[in-house]
Amino acid sequence: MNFEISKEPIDIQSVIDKVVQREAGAITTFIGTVRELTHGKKTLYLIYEAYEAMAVKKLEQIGKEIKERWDGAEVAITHRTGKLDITDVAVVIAVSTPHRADAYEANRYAIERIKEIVPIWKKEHWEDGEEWIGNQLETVAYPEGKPEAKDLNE
Amino acid sequence: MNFEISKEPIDIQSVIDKVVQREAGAITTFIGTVRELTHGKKTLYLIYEAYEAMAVKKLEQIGKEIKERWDGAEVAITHRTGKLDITDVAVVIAVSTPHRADAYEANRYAIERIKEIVPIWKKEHWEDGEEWIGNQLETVAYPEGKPEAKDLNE
Amino acid sequence: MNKIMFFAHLRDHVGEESVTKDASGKTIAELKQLLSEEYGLKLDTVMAAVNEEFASDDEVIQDGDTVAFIPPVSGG
Amino acid sequence: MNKIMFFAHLRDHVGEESVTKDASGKTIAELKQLLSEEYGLKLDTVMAAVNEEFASDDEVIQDGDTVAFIPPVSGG
Repeated sequence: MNFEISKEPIDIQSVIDKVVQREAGAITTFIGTVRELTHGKKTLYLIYEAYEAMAVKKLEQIGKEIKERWDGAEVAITHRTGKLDITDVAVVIAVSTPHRADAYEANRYAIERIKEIVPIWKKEHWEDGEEWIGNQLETVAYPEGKPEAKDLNE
Repeated sequence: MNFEISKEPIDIQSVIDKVVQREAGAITTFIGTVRELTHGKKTLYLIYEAYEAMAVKKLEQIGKEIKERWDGAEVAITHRTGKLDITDVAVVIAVSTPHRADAYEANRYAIERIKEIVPIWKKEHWEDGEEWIGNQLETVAYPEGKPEAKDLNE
Repeated sequence: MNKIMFFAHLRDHVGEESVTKDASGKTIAELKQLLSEEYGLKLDTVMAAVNEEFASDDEVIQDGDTVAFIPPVSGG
Repeated sequence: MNKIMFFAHLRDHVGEESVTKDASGKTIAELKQLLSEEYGLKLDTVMAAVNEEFASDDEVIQDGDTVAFIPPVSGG
């Protein structure tokens, strides 16, 4: 169970433990936390909602893509759902590889792919309202809000 | 005490806890572990030795460099010394930043700088011998075994 | 019959997590058109999934398929 | 007097973590030369630190300074 959606707080160490291997010299983790300010606006809390069965499948797909691209990589990802307060952990990605450059690159790939293809949504709650947030890709133009053709049916 | 040399096993979560901040949306960690095979040769265990007082100062310097280069970054680094077995954790680097790209880049910077300027050495023990290892930079030619002039007296 | 699932703002709008409809033989595009009219939903920038895999607008829905509408995701 | 510290293979070679010597007024280069002769050490690719900061070969050692020889590092 390296790929999970969890209603409970994520134990970071237990995600890391899943990728420990004798062949690995490097483990990277990405921990997504709830930030108080976005574009100067103060977030009170977030709600994450997932299409759980499909989200797990898509996380597994990302793991498979990484193992194909980075030799000897192991991957584990847990994403939280429900109500999260500021500084709470929304997602933990752990990647181990024999050499460190790969561990950084493969981990970065995982978070970008999560933001493209994994059916999870967040609703931001501010003092003056609330809103479901569209895609959060910071680097990729994604105006149609849909994955690239290559992502379909993979 | 965000920068430490430790004779005891490193508690990863406690290093992460040092960089949690309300302004951060991303925390990256790098966990250096003892790999069994290097260039096909089987390592039994490692001994890490540090010039502890200077190593802490140099880790602090790396933290300072990161905070100057990446806005809003918080950094914590713990490096282990003594005898380490395969899969044991040698170093944990945690970096938090408001945005994720910075968290990856700043973390990568930290490990590369550790391998340049922090006075810590490892001795590899194999079945047929042992040896103190020189620099481990995988990407930078470093034939003189000394830091660049810019690193001096910083 | 088909289970049609909604998420995020679509779920808020429809007021249901899912509805049951006979959509077999229809394409995703046709089902989107039908739901747009029935619920006043704007589905043109929304992806669809059939049985937990992304599906294109011209995919034909079979009896028993689960169809989900996937607004732009915002996990991570 | 000055504390002179050795690490890694230098420590193994010298057989001491540190020695005490009067090196005041000498440059790092001169001290390296002296130690090379005394212990048969090869110090030309080894960095030095004075009071826990990297020091260049032409730095002059003051009385009371702690000098350390820093072979190529391999932490991380």
